[in-house]
Amino acid sequence: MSQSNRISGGQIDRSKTFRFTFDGHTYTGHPGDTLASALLANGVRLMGRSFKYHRPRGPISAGSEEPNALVHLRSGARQEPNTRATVAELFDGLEATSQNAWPSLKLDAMAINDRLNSFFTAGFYYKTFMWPAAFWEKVYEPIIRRAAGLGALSKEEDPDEYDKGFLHCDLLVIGAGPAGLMAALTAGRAGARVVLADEDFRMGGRLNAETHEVGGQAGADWAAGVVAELAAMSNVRLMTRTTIVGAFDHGIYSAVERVSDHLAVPMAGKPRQTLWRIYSKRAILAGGATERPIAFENNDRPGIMLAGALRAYANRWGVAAGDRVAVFTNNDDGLRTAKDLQAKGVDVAAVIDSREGGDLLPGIRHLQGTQVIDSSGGLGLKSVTVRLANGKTETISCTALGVSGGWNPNVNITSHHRSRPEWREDIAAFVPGTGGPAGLTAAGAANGALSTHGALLTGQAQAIAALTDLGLTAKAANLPKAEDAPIAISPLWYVHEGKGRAWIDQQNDVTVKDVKLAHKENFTSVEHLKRYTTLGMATDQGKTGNVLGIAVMAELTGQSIPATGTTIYRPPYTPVAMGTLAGRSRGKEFKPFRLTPSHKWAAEQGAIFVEVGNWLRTQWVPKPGETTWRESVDREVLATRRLVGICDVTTLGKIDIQGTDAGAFLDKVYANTFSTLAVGKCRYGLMLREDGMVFDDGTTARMGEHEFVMTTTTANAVTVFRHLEYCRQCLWPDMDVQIISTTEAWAQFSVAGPNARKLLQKIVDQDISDAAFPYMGAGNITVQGLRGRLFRISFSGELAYEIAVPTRYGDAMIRKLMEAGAEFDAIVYGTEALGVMRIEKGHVAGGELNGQSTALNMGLGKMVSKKKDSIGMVLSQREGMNQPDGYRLVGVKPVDPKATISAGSHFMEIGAPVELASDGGWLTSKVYSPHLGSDIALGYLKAGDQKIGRRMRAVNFLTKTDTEVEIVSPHFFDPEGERLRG
Amino acid sequence: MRYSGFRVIAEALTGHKGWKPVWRDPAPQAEYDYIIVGGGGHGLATAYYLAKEFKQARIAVLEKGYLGGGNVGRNTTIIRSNYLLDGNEPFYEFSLKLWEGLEQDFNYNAMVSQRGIINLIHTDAQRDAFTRRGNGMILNGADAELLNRDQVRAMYPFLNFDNARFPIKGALMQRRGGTVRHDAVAWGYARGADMRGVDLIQNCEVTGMRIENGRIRGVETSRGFIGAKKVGVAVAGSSSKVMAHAGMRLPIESHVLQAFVSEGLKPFIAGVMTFGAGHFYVSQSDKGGLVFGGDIDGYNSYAQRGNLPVIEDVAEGGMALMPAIGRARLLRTWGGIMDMSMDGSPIIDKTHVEGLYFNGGWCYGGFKATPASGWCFAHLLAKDEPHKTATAYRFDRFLKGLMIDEKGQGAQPNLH
Amino acid sequence: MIINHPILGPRDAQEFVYLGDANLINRPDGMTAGIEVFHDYLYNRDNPAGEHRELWYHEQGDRSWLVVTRNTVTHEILKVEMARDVAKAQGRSK
Amino acid sequence: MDKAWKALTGLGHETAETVEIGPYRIVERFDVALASLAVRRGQDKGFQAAAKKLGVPLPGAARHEAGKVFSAFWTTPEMWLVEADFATHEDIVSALKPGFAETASITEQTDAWVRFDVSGAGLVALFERLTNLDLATLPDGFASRTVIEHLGVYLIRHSATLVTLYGPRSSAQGLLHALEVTVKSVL
Repeated sequence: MSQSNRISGGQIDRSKTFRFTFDGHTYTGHPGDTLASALLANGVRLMGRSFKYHRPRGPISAGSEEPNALVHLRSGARQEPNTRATVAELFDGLEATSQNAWPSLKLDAMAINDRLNSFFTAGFYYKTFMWPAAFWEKVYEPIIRRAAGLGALSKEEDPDEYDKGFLHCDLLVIGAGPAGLMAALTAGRAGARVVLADEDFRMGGRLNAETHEVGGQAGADWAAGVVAELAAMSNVRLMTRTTIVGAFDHGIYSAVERVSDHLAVPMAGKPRQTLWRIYSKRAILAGGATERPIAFENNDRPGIMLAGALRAYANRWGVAAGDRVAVFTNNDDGLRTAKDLQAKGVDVAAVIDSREGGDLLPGIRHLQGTQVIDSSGGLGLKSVTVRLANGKTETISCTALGVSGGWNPNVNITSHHRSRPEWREDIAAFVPGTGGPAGLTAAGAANGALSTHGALLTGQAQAIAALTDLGLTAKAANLPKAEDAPIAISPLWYVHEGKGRAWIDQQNDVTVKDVKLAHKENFTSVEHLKRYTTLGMATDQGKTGNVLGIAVMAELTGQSIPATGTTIYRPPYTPVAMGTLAGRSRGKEFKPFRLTPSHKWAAEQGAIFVEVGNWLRTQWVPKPGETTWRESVDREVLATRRLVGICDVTTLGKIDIQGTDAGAFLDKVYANTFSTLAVGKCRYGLMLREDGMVFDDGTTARMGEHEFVMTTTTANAVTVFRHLEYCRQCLWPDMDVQIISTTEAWAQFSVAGPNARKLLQKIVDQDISDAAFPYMGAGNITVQGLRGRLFRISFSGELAYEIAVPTRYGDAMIRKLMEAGAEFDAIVYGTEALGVMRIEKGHVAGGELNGQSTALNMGLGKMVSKKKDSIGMVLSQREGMNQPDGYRLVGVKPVDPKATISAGSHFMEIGAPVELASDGGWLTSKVYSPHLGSDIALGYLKAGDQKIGRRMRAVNFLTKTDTEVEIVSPHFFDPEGERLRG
Repeated sequence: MRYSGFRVIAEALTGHKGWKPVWRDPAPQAEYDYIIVGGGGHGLATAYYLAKEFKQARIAVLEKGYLGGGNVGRNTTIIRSNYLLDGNEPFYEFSLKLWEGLEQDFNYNAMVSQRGIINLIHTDAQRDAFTRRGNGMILNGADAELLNRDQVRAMYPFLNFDNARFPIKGALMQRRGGTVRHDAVAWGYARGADMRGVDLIQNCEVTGMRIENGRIRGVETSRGFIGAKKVGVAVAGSSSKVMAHAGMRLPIESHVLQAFVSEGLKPFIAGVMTFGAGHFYVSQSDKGGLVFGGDIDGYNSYAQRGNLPVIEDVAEGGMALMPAIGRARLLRTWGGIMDMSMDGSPIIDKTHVEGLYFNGGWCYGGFKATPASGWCFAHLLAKDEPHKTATAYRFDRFLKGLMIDEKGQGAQPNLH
Repeated sequence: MIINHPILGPRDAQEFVYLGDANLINRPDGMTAGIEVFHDYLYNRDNPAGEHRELWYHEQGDRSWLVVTRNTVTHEILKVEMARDVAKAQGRSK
Repeated sequence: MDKAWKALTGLGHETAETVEIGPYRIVERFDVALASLAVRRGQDKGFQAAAKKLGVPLPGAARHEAGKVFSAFWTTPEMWLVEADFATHEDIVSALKPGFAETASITEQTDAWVRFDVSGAGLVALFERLTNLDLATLPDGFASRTVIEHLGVYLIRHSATLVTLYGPRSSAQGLLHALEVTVKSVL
């Protein structure tokens, strides 16, 4: 069949024909169609299955509130689950399949749930599946999980790209219906910076779906004219296919622009969607209203839809949802559907109007004081049964029924800051309440002005008000003439007749019966109702069902609707793809890389790199013939200790600290004293947090009377700098101290080993003999004429220096060092060898600097000077941090040198039972020491300082190892430090 | 009324006429032996265990809103006992053991589902830290395993193994970890407490405390004065507000934590997973929604909503870890107010006011603690001494320097 | 959120790092104050539901520490000052 | 200085790179020397005088000011980054120190940063995808640090068609990549 339900008119381009498939069948449609309008045009009403009962379903709406017509759009890695057919823009070659049905949409085996519906009432699962206890995970839950869920992910990487951006404006207008267009026009003409966003691909809102005139022309044409005028203004930005999804603090809104979703695949380099953060001074919500159904028995059959949607399909898309239609309404707006469809030559069987009296529609069978009490039709509506005013019932055959229970203003975004909507009796609906996002007002139907004139009027008024706030003047132009009919609603929420189920939340299968059960069980608070029945928890956040559910509960409790309460909508307004929220930050671009000055050289050497924060550092540099990482690391360690090794240490934080109070400042931020440090010398510094725990450590050099260079650990470079600024600005604001980070300005290399001096002397222009440049010396030097810095410090325990040159020369420097070092067989060592050597020397690092340890724990207690005030000094003296049997840093080695131990193992006394009481502490870091020929480790051991020489066990339950170890001094290697002074 | 499969079937066949209210709506009495302030998970569990395990009577729970409307109704439903420090692990393991028998105990299916939790490892240092943690867990009678990269890959092949910024090197796994249907926990405890005579009083906000000669006499409420011999406060994010009525300043800040759920999806993730290189953790609910979260927003807040940067940050972590969720849609975001303590660990202790007891500082770890928190608080209220697994949760640990700082971040709540 | 920087004007809060209660400026003197005083200073908070003076650091901006007066219920920002000025006004010096 | 000292640009090459895509031109600048210049407490008078003498502009908050030899932009209260021609002022600190003596703290910053000059029509469309700064309304000569793709970057608007970025040198490649990808999504 080919578009058998396509009728005349509409805003589709009939000159072009698109071919598309749904569940493998090929259909045709036109540009301007949605998937839903095209399927309806082809006579397809069945588009999905409900969540719990797997009831056959068709679209009930023509917009983003759709709860039923959810499909898999596209296929393979681009498969999009739960996509609303009612907003999916048709393109040539579109591919869609049904979801949540097996083996097919027509014959869904899970529809058995519908037969068993009397067991599957609200919350039934809380009352059963409890015995036997073990059965939940093993039996019940797997079945439930398989049955639950709607669409499926492909489990393949999303091939599309996503973008993000920032927009700024005086006025953000949300929605481009009559109110939004009028607001944007008013503000645009006044010269304000305006962003007008609409989720639809065509601006105009309801005007595109109605036949009313505006200013003497068709509403849609008037809208097009306004859009054209706005498009010509440089101060107005028009954004179609853009949904404002969230309202955040201080006028920031998030918006999703569907850049490429109307194409088969995005154009090269273009994102699929863009997340915009819109910074607005003022905003107007003109998001219109959403029609709500009336609940009656079997009100969920394909073909039964909202009256406004039935009308929209006819007017905007030239589609008659059925060959014979009827309308069920409790207000005048519903009557429009009958009029419009009849005018388009569609057979209108009857208008079932629950209200008494009033004018009868001419030329249409207008039944007043009547209600629909049931419907028939397995996979699609065949007829409705009506209770007539005279008490008789009548069955009216029809394939489409338009239902109108009134209109709910789209207050969603006004409640994103948890402001509660307020009830308005005259339109029987909630309107935006007070306390919404600052700077946001609502206009048009979103604010309860349901007529076109009301929309134009309030749109203009709100724009003028917003601009006045901003000190801009906007003129009130003459409004175009438009209908101003009241909705004349007399509320009917659900039809009381009938024993069957009457749906409120169609996707989650919440029926009037469920609300009654919730009431019976005292889940009467609206929040309890929602959580117990899952009302409003579906992908539409209850846009069509919530108010209905509240109204039913109100009837049951005898309270008014406002007294019963409201649930507030939460961001996002419509669901947002995770990819869009992540933007470009995925894969390797999740976080930026930081490369060291010697990276290029190291890569040439085939170095293995390791992530250290955002840095990539050389982990080790394999030599030909080396088959395991251990071989390489052992060689690097031994070569460094025997000859000389070079390591890029640029990643360590470097902070220049200058000013006449620099020394006094360092005395405040370091636990030990620096004001006494001589110019040209450096000193190891220990930095505490105010709570007395060790924060960071490093060597700091005095380059001049008022000039220091501080080194931090790689990990804390940023936080230490932040802390110094805090101390400088907040705690001691009058100190003459200026600080700036120089971490990246200098390429710094450690040159360590017996030949370190010989090597460096070849390229350093000054005399660096032990006499001229003693241990812990520091100074500005030149390297073959290039300005540099030299520090005689050692992390490895060898005679060692750190030499720095401007970063751009770092690559040249590493090549020079290797060249100059050739005669000493100099090698480059990476972070692994660095780790081995620092543990051999018992220097604390990551595993020990864990933010939970005191100076005392690390054996550095004496460094905390009590003679001066410094951060952390006072609280480091608390009793709990000074217990004699507290943790102390110790060295550990296996009694059997061939045995392996692992970091994270816990200490236990030999023979002690394996239980918490025996827990003596843990191994913090472990390496293999080629020098000692065995594993060695550092650890925190209770009263460790009193247990040196003791034998214990290192137990690791995770690897099932239990190794006898000896507790030794953490200084495994050259404890007297002769080598580094050599 | 006892719930069972047979009851459900019987009611189904008779039109569900027999169901009774899950709890009463009693008017407050003039005086109680125990008033629990806060009808969230911890308050309801406290009342339940006070009545059931400690055989106490004349108990009321005062809730300013509706039962279970606090963080127990707005969290990511994870249960686990994979803590590092001795002050915490015994308590959380006690809690996990209570979870394991909870449904039979209170005759309500809270869907306790032990599908396993893994903490991904991305660096050798992380593996060392998790090894220390895993061993500590086992010493405390919990379960822990170290998984290698291949084991993780076998479990979740769609994680980013081939193009990751921070490679997945393994994981610490606790198989007994999992999720629970959060609302059902509140309702199960409420129903169980109500059945045992506890008065659950909703829409009753505490506006003051009557303290005479250093002793609590009762509380002023929006529904009038209610006398009490003992008052236990368990109000999470509102801790500072309520305890201010007793003139107390707490080592607690209130912060907003956002949580997220996607549209319903067919089974994708079996268990719970945390991403060690980004701010992201995720599980999938029985209904099919991916439930996930990340960091707190980071500023003091009493607004149950957050801002966009954290939402983006969490999504970035999610996409970096699972590039296959790009086309899954975020359905809802919401915020809860966390009682962030100064060391990231809770307080269950007496106060300087005789008869006034405090339970708070749960940060964003309160849900998993619900059963043990209720049990231990009931123990303290009934016996005036701390339960053996909660002895470290004292106010004075900060004065004595005995902090329980799992993250090693010091006295900065927004970093815990 | 948007913080109206006294020098730079409105800036996105994403550029800032949050520390906490601005009372942290009033650090006791370690040579005279003891553990109890420091304990109260570092650990106890008013944590008000309402106006809160708090420290923000413009890390991705001009590195200024700011004292922001913000309502913790509505998130409305009522006042923004340079922390250094506040500290000096409160008598802090060297 | 020894000729053997071969310098590498932030992008890791011996010569600076230029990327041209559509109307946009991204030029890596390798010829600018940078130093931070901070006034010492209570030295404002002498500091101002020295700056005047040396011809170092001291623009106000969030401003960049070009001078004959030295240009400068404000970074934080009482501190500026001073720019000069690298060829003639490689050792920019030595060039400034004598003049300022003890009135200022001066630190070499040349290689802490990678500089990209981004030019072309339609910079607003490009930068609205990169930074929350409202480039369209920023005045010429605006200079401020902000965040671009997780990186702290100084952005200087010289004109509607020329913007300078100073980003962390170690992430030079990442910053350029972000610029290129964004340009493509704008085109």
